[in-house]
Amino acid sequence: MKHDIIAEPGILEVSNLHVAFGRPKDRVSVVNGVDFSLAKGEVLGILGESGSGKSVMLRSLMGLFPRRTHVTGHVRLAGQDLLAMDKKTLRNIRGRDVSMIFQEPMTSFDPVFTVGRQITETIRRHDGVSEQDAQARALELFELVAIPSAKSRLTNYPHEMSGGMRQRVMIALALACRPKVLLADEPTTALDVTVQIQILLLLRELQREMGMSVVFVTHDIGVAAEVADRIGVMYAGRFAELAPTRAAILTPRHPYTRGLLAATIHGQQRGDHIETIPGAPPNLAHLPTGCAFAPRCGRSVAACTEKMPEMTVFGKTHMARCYNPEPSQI
Amino acid sequence: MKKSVTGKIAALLIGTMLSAGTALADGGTLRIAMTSSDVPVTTGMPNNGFEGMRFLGYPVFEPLVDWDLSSADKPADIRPGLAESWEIDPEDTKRWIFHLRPDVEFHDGSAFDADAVVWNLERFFDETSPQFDQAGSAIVRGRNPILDSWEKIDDMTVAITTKYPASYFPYIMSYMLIASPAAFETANSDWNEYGKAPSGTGPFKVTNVTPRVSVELSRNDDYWNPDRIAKLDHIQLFPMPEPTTRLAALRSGQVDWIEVPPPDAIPGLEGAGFNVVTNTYPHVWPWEFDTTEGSPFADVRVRQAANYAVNREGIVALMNGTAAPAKGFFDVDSPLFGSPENDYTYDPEKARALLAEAGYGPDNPVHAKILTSTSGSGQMLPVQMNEYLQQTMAESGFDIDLEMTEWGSLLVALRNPPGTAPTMDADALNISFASSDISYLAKYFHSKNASPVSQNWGAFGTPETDALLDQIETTFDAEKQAELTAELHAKIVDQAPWLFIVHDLNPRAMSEHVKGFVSAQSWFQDLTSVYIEE
Amino acid sequence: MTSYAKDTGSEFPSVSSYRDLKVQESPGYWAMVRKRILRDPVTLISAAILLVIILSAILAPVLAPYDPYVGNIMTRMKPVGFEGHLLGTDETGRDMLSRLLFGGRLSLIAGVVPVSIALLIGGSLGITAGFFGGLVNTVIMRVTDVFYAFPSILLAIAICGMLGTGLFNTLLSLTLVFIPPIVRISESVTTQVRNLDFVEAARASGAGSFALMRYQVLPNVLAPILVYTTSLVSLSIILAAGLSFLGLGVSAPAAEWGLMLNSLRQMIYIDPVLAALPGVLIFATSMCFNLISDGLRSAMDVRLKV
Amino acid sequence: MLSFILRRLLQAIPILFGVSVMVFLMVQMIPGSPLDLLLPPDASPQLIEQMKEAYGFDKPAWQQYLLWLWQLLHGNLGYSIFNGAPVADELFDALGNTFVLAIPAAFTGFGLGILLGVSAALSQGGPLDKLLSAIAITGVSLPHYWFAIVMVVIFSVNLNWLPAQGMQFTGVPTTLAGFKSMILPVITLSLIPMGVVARVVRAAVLEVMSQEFVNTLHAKGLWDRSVLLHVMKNAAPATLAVMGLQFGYLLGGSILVETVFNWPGSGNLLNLAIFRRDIPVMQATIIVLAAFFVLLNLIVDIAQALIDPRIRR
Amino acid sequence: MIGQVPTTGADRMQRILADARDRGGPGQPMLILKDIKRHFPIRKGVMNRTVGHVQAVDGVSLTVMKGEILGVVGESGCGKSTLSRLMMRLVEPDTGEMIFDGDLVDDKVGLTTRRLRRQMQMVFQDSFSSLNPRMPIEETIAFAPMMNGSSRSDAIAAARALLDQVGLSAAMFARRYPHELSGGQRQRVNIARALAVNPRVVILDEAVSALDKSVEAQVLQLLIRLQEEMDLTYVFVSHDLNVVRYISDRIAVMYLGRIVETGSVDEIWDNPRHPYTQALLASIPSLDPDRRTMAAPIYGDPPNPINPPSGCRFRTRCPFAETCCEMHDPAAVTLPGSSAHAVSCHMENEASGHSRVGTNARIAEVTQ
Repeated sequence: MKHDIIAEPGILEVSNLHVAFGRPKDRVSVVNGVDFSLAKGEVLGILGESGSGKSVMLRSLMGLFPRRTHVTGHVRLAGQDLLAMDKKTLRNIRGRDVSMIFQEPMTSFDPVFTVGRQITETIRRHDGVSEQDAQARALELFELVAIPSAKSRLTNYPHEMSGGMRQRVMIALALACRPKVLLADEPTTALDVTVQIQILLLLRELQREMGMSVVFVTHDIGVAAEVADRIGVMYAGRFAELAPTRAAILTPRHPYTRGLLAATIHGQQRGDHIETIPGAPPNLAHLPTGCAFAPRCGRSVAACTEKMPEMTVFGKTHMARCYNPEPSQI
Repeated sequence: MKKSVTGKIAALLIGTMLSAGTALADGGTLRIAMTSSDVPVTTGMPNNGFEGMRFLGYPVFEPLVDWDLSSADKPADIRPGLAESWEIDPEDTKRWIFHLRPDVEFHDGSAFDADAVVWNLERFFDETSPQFDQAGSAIVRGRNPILDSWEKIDDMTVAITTKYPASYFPYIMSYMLIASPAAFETANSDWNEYGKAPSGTGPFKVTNVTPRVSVELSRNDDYWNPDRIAKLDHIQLFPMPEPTTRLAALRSGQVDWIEVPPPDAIPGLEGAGFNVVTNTYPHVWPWEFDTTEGSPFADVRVRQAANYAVNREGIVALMNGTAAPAKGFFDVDSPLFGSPENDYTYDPEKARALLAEAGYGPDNPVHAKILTSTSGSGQMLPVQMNEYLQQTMAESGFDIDLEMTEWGSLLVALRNPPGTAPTMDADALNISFASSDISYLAKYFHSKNASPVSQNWGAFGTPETDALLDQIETTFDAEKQAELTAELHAKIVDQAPWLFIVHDLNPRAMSEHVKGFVSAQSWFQDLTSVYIEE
Repeated sequence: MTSYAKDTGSEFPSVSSYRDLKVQESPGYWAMVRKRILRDPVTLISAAILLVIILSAILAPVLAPYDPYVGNIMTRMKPVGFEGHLLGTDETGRDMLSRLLFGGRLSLIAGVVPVSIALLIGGSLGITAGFFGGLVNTVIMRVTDVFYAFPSILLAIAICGMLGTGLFNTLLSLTLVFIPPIVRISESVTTQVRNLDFVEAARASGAGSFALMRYQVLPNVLAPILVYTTSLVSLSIILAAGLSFLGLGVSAPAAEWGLMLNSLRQMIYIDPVLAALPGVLIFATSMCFNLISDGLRSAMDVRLKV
Repeated sequence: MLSFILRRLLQAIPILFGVSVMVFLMVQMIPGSPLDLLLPPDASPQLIEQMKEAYGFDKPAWQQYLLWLWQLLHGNLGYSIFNGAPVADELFDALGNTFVLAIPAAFTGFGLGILLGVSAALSQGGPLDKLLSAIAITGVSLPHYWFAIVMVVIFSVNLNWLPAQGMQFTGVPTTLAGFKSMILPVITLSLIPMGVVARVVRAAVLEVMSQEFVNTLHAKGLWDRSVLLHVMKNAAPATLAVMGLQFGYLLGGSILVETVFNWPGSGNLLNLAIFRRDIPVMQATIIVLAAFFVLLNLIVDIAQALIDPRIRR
Repeated sequence: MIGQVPTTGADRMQRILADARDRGGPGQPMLILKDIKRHFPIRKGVMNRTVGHVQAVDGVSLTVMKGEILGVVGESGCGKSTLSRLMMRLVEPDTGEMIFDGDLVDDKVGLTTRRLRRQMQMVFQDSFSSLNPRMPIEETIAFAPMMNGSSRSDAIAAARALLDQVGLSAAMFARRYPHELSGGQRQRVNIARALAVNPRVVILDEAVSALDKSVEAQVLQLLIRLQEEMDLTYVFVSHDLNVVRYISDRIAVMYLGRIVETGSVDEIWDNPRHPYTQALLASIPSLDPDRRTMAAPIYGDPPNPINPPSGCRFRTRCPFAETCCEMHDPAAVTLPGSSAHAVSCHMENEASGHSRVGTNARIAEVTQ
């Protein structure tokens, strides 16, 4: 699908991405046609509930799939299709041009190697420098992400660090080879609120300094609002809405986005009315025909249950997949 | 140059390979696989029963009274050993005088004399002596319970006194071997040390002992009897308790000689060019009946019936001809067999008739439990043989229950009277015995030797047989003694205190390279005549 | 997913009206396990073979053409296919087929009985230790450690060698051998389960220790313990046969595969096929138990999280 | 780390104590007197009493135990009833012979097992996985003593390539004949460890590969071999644990294989001792093997802690 | 009780007091915790000696009024989960006492644990692990009543009724197993399970934290409805300030095993006095792309509870920390004018010697 919202091709172009798991007979489609383009220096926040396919989508941008995964579509990084490239080239790109931050900093590190070693091995893998140089770089990175007494921290094992520190190390690791694109998979979800804000600010700052493009997956609208330039709302493996952050939060057009915003408890007080979305997210193994949100949607029309609506463009940069969008409101 | 080195190495390797497959040809080394589970003790009083005596007793050490093993045609008898002659003190029928052989040296070069004999007697019979040997003593005393005291008469004469007169005392003395006192001192008065470099007077010397693996014997070139200087350079002895292992070792050329090949393998061995040697020897494989009250075998008719119920030919077939039917304690051809009334042929009808007389019938079979071991010295193939007996005796009205235990437990059972716990309620024990001389008759059949005193386990005894035995013990005239023995034996056959089944034919298999072996009718064998011919 | 609508309503029928409510049944865990096993050909085939072996052992008196303890010395050691003896005869002329059929009984008993008793004892001890923790745990586990300090075969041989031969002693020694590993595995899974919130929640409901163990812990630890235990059956069969092989297990003339293997060993040069038969059966049976254990393991390892 | 090692050592002491009590109790269960076999069948009661006294069997059990333990702690394993030899000499000879088999068998079994397990895990679900898993399960299901006999028939008797039995050397093999005599026993012994290790390694590698950090490793662009290194190091503690147990079984369980091959090892010695009711040898063999097993587990614990820092506590 | 229509405050109190189990009357708080402490030992070293303690809960005093919802908020590791378990007596306190509606909770002289648990129940965070995976959910719900003497048929019928009441159709769901339910549905089952013994107090330990946003709101509304209908008292433990604000009447802020500030929702929100409370509030993402957070209010992670800082535990991260904070534990000070607002900070205590006493220092001033 072509869209003319971003004129020049972005650093990362994703088109018609489908991901399904399992053997052909009991295949579960998790990502059902995702298209987007990420501009240089842009932060795209991807918002979705559990099971919306946001994490799988993010990982497929790096070609990280479990066994028996069926993938179609294109993921182009600076024009090269990651999904079509041979293993060796892909590995050269991973960790160097594209890198990733995971949700659980505890389980994302190999527990039996020191964090320093886990960073230097990446540096050496991609830059082929000596262990000594790699260590010096690791130390710089530690200082960059503001880890106190960085030098001694390099020899720590992951379990010897606090959650916030581990996530800082994770960021240092991701930035080790100055990637063009950073993929962040709920990097602050496991953190306390006082630590979360530190990490968000750190990411924001480093992103600006390094001019990186970031895809930031989260289920927390507040977090997305803090970091993203643009927000894509995913539902059942597709983008329901894709819009600049301000528009997405203030004038959502898709009923799901609006419902999500309304149901998010943020600043409401006892007695305030909260509008909730009825029901639960759909079972990916048995998706309804038509719009996957239709069964829970208060605005659904007859067409909704028949055919999946196409992305509709509202204004210049605002897109939603809906036959009966919310009225634009200020 | 380089090439020749490689060549040498290759030759060396090939040489080693060959040596693994065949014997070291020069001079001749005989490699024997024994049935024992361990290397018998090498201190001059080997354990592991008569197999130990066979290979680590007589070839290395000698008794005062030795066995003549030179003939395959007649039962082996005693001959002068380290004693040139012996006689009874005319004044005391309990006192025996031994005249020692002069000019005999131990392997260590020390001289053999009366002091050495006394020293060895003290080794076994005097707990206070420094050379007292607990383990050896148990074995010697078990075989020689009647020795009472000794005295050195002069350097070449020793007198030994028994507890009661026993005409067969010289036979008993054949089981006590003489070891070098000097070597004991060299070994720091420690029998374990002694075992590593023992010293006897025999035609072979022990040159290497690897516990549980092997013993190497080498020819004693200075042996006192030039006629019996060994032809072999070396003998290597390997313990191999598993028959299959022995068979595999022989067939794959690891050894030249195995004891007791599995009978079923004999045709195959012969087909493959191995020699299987068998000969009769004084061995009997019986059931010892419990003749006490409460046992079905208390009734002589039942005992006789059992003897008629056994298909001895069948067992011989089962053993592939490595056994001979036994109709008594001695072989039928022995002059000591006598002329009993009963000739125990396979006669189920007669057996049934006898049982009917005793009050048993087809609906009322004789229930009896037999205790035996799964293996053991001289036990032949106890499991299969007993299972076969169980099968065939059923025809005649015996309902036999087999209890299998291991060798050790069976020996324990033998030592305990019927009805006690170790005997596991058995009505008969199946355990094989030596029948090489008349000393055994008293042990097995005199009521004074009923268990737990000695090996008359079933407490058999009749006034007649007891009286005959007493008479034999005090009869020193050989002819008279033989006459009485034959009379006694006939009575014993008729009384059937045992189920006489078979005599072992002592099969041993050897490769075609083994020459010069004369299979004596004995538990023991002379290895001096043997040689290896490639 | 229509449950949401109820959230706003507040009128509910009275409790008593729920007594006869028609409720949709749901397949439980074991039903799922069954379903998964039925889709696993390897496990099904192993189970079928094992069933044949078990049935033929049970029905041995009916199936066996001859008395396994009576033979004819004239027709001894006949090869497989010998007239009248489908699988030949053994060294005293007994019918091999009959002996193998009967032999399955003792071998299966030797495989199943010690493991079952050990499961009962070891499972109870392990679950108790895991559930109560503290001193109870310390005492049970330290004693188990001592038993665990012996390699299993060594322990079995030592016990059997000391107690003497016979089926009972074999079963006893193998039982003792299998108790410690079962205690360990039970203790560890119980400790895991005990610390789960649902046990806490049930404890908070005022349930006593016994009820907690019976209703909350046991159903959740049974599957892993069972899986582990089935894998021990194979080991038990091999060990029992090994003991007989050494002459420390059941004794002749019993028809038992290990013992038959031992007594037929001498025939391996004469008729290797015949001599190999009991070994093949030991192997097949133990293989079946192992495969079934593996099948159970994967069938029971349901990642229940959605 | 040092404190960890010390603590583990201290923990081993009560276990060893328990082991000694158990061994003693087991030996006490033996029916009949241990001297029965040694004494001649017609031994007099006096002789029996005298022997009992000489061997200390006339004392109450607890005194016998304490005496034995005291001797044990002084490194005195006692003297064989059967041949009066110091048990230690014979036992350490025998252990040496067992080690000569167990160590190569461990290398073979563990090496093959790891290779099989890793290869199977890497091709999980595929035909190679099925094949390798089948080999592994065969390894654990085969009665290895039977397998040994089959091997002897083939390689010794029919082909005459390898010796059927016996240890063709003392100490360590230096000749070709020596090596050849080891081949069949080593292969037989390595069968079970191969199977068990393969299965454990496969499971452990799969478990590790399912962990999130493996994604990180891939995301870093590491080569497969580097990822495998990480996976292996993580799977190592579980593998080590089972290898420790299996090595113990190789020592203790060699009895069957040693019987088939007539190998003068510790299993053979124990079998003999049982056969002869030679209590000092039995006790010593069992307790030394058990102590070795405890030590082995200790080493495994320490090795695990060295590999995985989380265990050091 | 089932089927009653929610009513207003005064009526509610009337009904709470009408409960036959009420003993203390209107003035008696439902639950009083007095200086409760619970330390978990850490064993280490050669002799496995205790070398330290995790000071999970270190001297907490708290009052829960009848019919109110008390929110307990804090970061992970602050001891709030241990506090919940202490209240349920799933964990025994080392020291301190707990008074339930006027009765001392003590197995020997007062209210027994068993009787306490009939009046107080708990909902755990992990909806999955708090349900027995091998039991149909109706049996899980009926378990507690059955253990307390109900017949099986009564308990099952009541369980089904409860299922309907928490919004799960009994006819559809009663026989289902936990794995067949979604997270929100499971949490409803957990709530039904807690309500099955007809408790007066329910402790909700992070009860909605693991749920998706759209489901979280549903469950929160359900909780509020049930609280009103069944006249319950809640202790709502959570790390999510937004949620705590939404549901609670009063809030207690915990930091490293201690309560640092308590007060009504409005007091806490509008006038947070403890620097930690301020930091917490300032850390909430704004949800307004135009007013993004520009600086983190405090730096670093909470310290390890094994060796907490001396004196005021927050001092290591507090921009206002001075020597007195290191030397002394701050006592709880009730703010003048608002009887319910108490703060444990030296800056509120005239006698502390802190240089900023009475300045009403705001953390935002330092960080901006």
